[in-house]
Amino acid sequence: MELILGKLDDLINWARSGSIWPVTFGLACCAIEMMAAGASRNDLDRFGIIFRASPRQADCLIVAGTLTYKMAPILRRVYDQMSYPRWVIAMGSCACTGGVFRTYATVQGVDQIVPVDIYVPGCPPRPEALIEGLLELRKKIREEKRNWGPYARKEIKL
Amino acid sequence: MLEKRLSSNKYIYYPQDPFYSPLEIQMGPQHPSTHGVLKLKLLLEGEKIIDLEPTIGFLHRGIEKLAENLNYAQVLPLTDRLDYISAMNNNTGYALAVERLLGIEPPPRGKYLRTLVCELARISSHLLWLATHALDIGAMTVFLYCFREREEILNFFEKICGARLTVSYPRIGGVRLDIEDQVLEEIYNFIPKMHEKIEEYEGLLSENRIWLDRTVGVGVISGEEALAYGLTGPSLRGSGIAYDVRKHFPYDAYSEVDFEVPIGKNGDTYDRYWCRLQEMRQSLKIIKQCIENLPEGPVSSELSPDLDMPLYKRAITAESWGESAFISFLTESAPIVPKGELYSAVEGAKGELGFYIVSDGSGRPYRLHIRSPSFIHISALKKLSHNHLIADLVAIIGTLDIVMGECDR
Amino acid sequence: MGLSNNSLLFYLFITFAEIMVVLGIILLHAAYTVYIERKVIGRMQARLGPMEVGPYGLLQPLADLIKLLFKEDILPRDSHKTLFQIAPLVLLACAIANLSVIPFNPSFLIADVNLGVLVVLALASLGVYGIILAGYSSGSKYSLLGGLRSAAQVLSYEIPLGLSLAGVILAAESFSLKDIVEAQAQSLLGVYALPQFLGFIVFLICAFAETNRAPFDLPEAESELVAGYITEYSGFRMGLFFLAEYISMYIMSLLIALCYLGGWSLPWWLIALFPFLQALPPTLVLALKVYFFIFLFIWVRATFPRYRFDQLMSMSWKILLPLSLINFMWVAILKRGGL
Amino acid sequence: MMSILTQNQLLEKIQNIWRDSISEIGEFRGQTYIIIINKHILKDLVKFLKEIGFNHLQTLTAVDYINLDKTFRFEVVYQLYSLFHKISLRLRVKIPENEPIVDSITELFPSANFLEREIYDLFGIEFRGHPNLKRILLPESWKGYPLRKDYPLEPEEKPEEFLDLKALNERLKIDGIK
Amino acid sequence: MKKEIKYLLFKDLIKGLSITLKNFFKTPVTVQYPKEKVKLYPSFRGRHALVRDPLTGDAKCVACLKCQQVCPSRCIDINYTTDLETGARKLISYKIEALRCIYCGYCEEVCPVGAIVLTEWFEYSSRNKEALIFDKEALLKNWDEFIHSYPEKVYTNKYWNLKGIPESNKSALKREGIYVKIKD
Repeated sequence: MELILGKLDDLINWARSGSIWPVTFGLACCAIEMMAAGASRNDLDRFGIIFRASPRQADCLIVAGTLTYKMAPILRRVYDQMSYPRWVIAMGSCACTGGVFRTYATVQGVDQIVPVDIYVPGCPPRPEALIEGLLELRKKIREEKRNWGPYARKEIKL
Repeated sequence: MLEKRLSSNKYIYYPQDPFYSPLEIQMGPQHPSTHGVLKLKLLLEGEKIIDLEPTIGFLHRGIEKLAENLNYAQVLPLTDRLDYISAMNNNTGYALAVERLLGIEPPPRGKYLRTLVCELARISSHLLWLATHALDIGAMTVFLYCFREREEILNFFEKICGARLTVSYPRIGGVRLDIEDQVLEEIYNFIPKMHEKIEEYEGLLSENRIWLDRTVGVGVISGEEALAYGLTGPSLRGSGIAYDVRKHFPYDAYSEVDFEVPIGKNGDTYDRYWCRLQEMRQSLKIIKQCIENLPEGPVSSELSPDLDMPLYKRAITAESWGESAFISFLTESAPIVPKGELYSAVEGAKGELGFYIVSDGSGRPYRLHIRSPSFIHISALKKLSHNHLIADLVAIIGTLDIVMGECDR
Repeated sequence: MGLSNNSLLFYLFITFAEIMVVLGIILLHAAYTVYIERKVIGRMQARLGPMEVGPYGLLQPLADLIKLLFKEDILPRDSHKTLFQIAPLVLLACAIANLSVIPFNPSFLIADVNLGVLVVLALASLGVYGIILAGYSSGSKYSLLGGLRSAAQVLSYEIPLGLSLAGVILAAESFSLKDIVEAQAQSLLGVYALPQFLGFIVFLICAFAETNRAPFDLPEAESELVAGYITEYSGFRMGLFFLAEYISMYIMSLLIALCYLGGWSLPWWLIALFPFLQALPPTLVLALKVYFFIFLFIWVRATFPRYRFDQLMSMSWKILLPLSLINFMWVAILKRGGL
Repeated sequence: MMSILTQNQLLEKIQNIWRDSISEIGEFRGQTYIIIINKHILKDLVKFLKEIGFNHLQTLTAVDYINLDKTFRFEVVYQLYSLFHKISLRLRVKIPENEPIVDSITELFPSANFLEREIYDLFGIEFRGHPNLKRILLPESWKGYPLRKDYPLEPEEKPEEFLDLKALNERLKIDGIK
Repeated sequence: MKKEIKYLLFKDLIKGLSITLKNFFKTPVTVQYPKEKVKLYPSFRGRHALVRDPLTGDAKCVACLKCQQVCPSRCIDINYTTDLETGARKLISYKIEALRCIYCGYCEEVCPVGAIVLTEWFEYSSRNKEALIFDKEALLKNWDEFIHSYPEKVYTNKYWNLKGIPESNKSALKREGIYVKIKD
């Protein structure tokens, strides 16, 4: 039994890791490198990664750029709109810690408001670094267990 | 009147039709075609826009306040993050402002190199504009073609200074380091290739009937109005006014190179598109001249204080991290910054990029104001998109070439 | 009694088997068209397309499918729950039902109705309900706009589409697709695309619009309406929309191939030029024609910008409709002349 | 058509009309500035300048001189340029702390619309006659004016909305919900 | 008239289609990143490292704090002790918060002895934040990792010895040029 479930785990994780659809959530400079990662030279499509405009259809949220207090509720809303299972990549210094912008307006790290899976350093990280982060996410997805789909989401009680 | 209606969130129903109510749509900040984090509140009648209110500030990072707490050299990397698509222009603009404040001037080689990289950055910025503009209108292939060439320019940047976007290459008093001859040669060989590629984009778009249908007569603004609304750069020149900071207030090597300022006629989206394409050609021309006439010598002024700006003890409000750093190290030999204030502008890729610096004589700017073209262009959005359809709005946002990092600062 | 019962059972079994075969083939095709599209567009854009999932990315559609199956199916709070759930099924059912009247070779046809063309047209209009329902029930303004756009678009392109097909029907004197192909093979030029060139072009443009493909992909125009009527859909229901889109792409290609390019038959002059072509099996001939049009769909998507909504409508009513009428009259004249 | 003015002619003209309201006409690094103490003349002056051909408002900003100038805390700066005369001119309007109000020039230069809102947002200087004066860069619920010198770079208190989100995130993290 | 004929013949559309078709048969420009290594140009500003002095085996840093001062994002934290007799400083800890860094390269530029370097290494994304706060040991390890695959015998960084900058603007060591000998 364990063996079969394990195999099923492998299959689902393989499928998930093979088609990570990030939502286009470009905020600042890193968004340009994110676009460059999707463009001809680096071509995220090779890994089955295509950008979806609607968060409902996305698996992964790449926070690319500085998050400000004004934008924070929107980030959380986009994250809440995403369907389960979902992952978050914090791309670049600003998203990870706030970077150089230690000011009144900037959130010091997106992990304060959404759980972050992968931190990609760089300012901005070059497209290959983002790809490396996505591959790291792929590894992480493949290590998951019994995280099956539609019914695995726990009810959020507020 | 209309603004009141928007802010009160209650529609005034037209008396003649009791069932009439315009549709209100929040477009953005997370929307694929708002170029970042612009939010537009639209009031639609069918698909026609009857009112529009832009909300900005989602990327307001407080650069101006932060600059007051850093010294002149440390502000330079912040300017990279303004208009992150053409960071070279921002760096140059800021460096130029501080140079004018200090009364120093870079050596000729430094000037030429700055001009060279600025024009490369302008091309890369226009390529990104064309890419996103075409993608908004639905031509997805142009997007990828433009990025293909942009990658090459970014490679040049990487070879020159080791970073792709946030370069910090132009410095107060010149540039950071000299360029290698091999890289110069590569850039020189890139010029004819780039000309060919521009032809390719034109082949895909300029004559295409769908492109013409989508851009001609969309977002028309006359020259006088454009000036009053503060449009600058290619957005203004599309309306037929040849205002270019490179010609009106020449800086760096622009007075020594020969180039034309392309202007449009009708002031619509197509003319602005045409102007930018021509500008790319002109930029290539400038680059060619810069490489051919590049003088020898140092690239940075000897008087340049650069990283050895006098540092005074800074007030620390952050956590204790790095507190020991601020034991002050005063370099006695560094030139003293004069008191005064000045406004200095450069022709950024988007328009006139100005820096207003107030100096109180210390090593830090007392006040740094950045006149960002995108910020002012957004205020013209309402005027441009009145009575157009949503699809046109997307084209108009594209044609203004907005970068939110610069807009919100 | 027993005999007739048996034959009925046998008939049902055969039909069921046929349906399964057709469905299987078409679903597989539709899934792999996504892959082909990504590959072809990738090459046109100087990149590679899927490479890493399976050899040359061949398992990509499978991975997408499994992932979507195990994804959460969100019911938005503001949506009309029932309609929201059935909308993709309506669209998909309408798309698949089309296949029942389409002949794949001279002998294989699930339901040989003699009004085949009309069934296809009717089902295509019915499919709009799926889109409108999806747009309306989502409770999102973007979806609503997408749904409305799509409804208006499909309805107004239905008319030139039907009218240009009327030319074909007039020339073949039959509503059955099988008869059209046969009549076409015996006609003077072997294909209707040549004498009815105008109708062919109109039909082609309408086919792009009917399937909501670029340059008429307004309902899901990413840069304007996020994802149009599928904005609020997640998980497998979104996959169903995709499937329906690609199946309808196949159906349109099949229709063009059958009605204008002679279906599984090749024109006599082509065979006269290249006699070896006669050896090709009929299904393959049809498939090649269909693949050409699929390629065209993808090619056009990679090349052209998107039309604006009002331009799209005016094109339908002001250009395509008169043209299809002219075509119809032209066919009538030809028919009168005995050609 | 008007004849092209030189800078001196222009300054003379201005001085003749508004002699009392102008405290200083100076130059720094080749840039001319006019310091105005009587803020009420501003709109007339800008109107006059626009009529004689200053058609490009390069920038509009404010400075907080709390450390340097005790009587007039703020200064609103107008940088104008004439494409016709090819002269640029800077107007520096002194504004006291107790009455941070100045006339809006949005009617004359629509481009001032956002710039004035920005100053209102970051400095708290009000513009009389502005069509839509509200915060632009910061959220509407923001307290304080960040670019004033007495506003810290990193204030201790964070916006309430953000704190709510943070608390929510913490809670979900404890529950193990992603 | 000519224009209209062109319009009716779909010449513009055919031109566009031919361009995309032409590109269909060209080789793609894609670099298959994890399989093919990307070519990084010298002095790319990537992961931080402290140069291990081949003579002493320790960091070259002299705790002058210049990097800490000049860092715009204040991501460097240095602790040191001063020898009371000689006045020489000794490094106790050196910490860089890599996620705070903006990779401007000021630190390597300002360092008088060429002790800190931003290596050409960009693959270091992590699942937790703590792993990306580099202390002295981690920074020295970064250097070892980087230099292990470095092809040449002598390492020098563009920013240690800025080309084209007037000599008077450089520190004494930098005028002579700083390099690290890796292999014999």
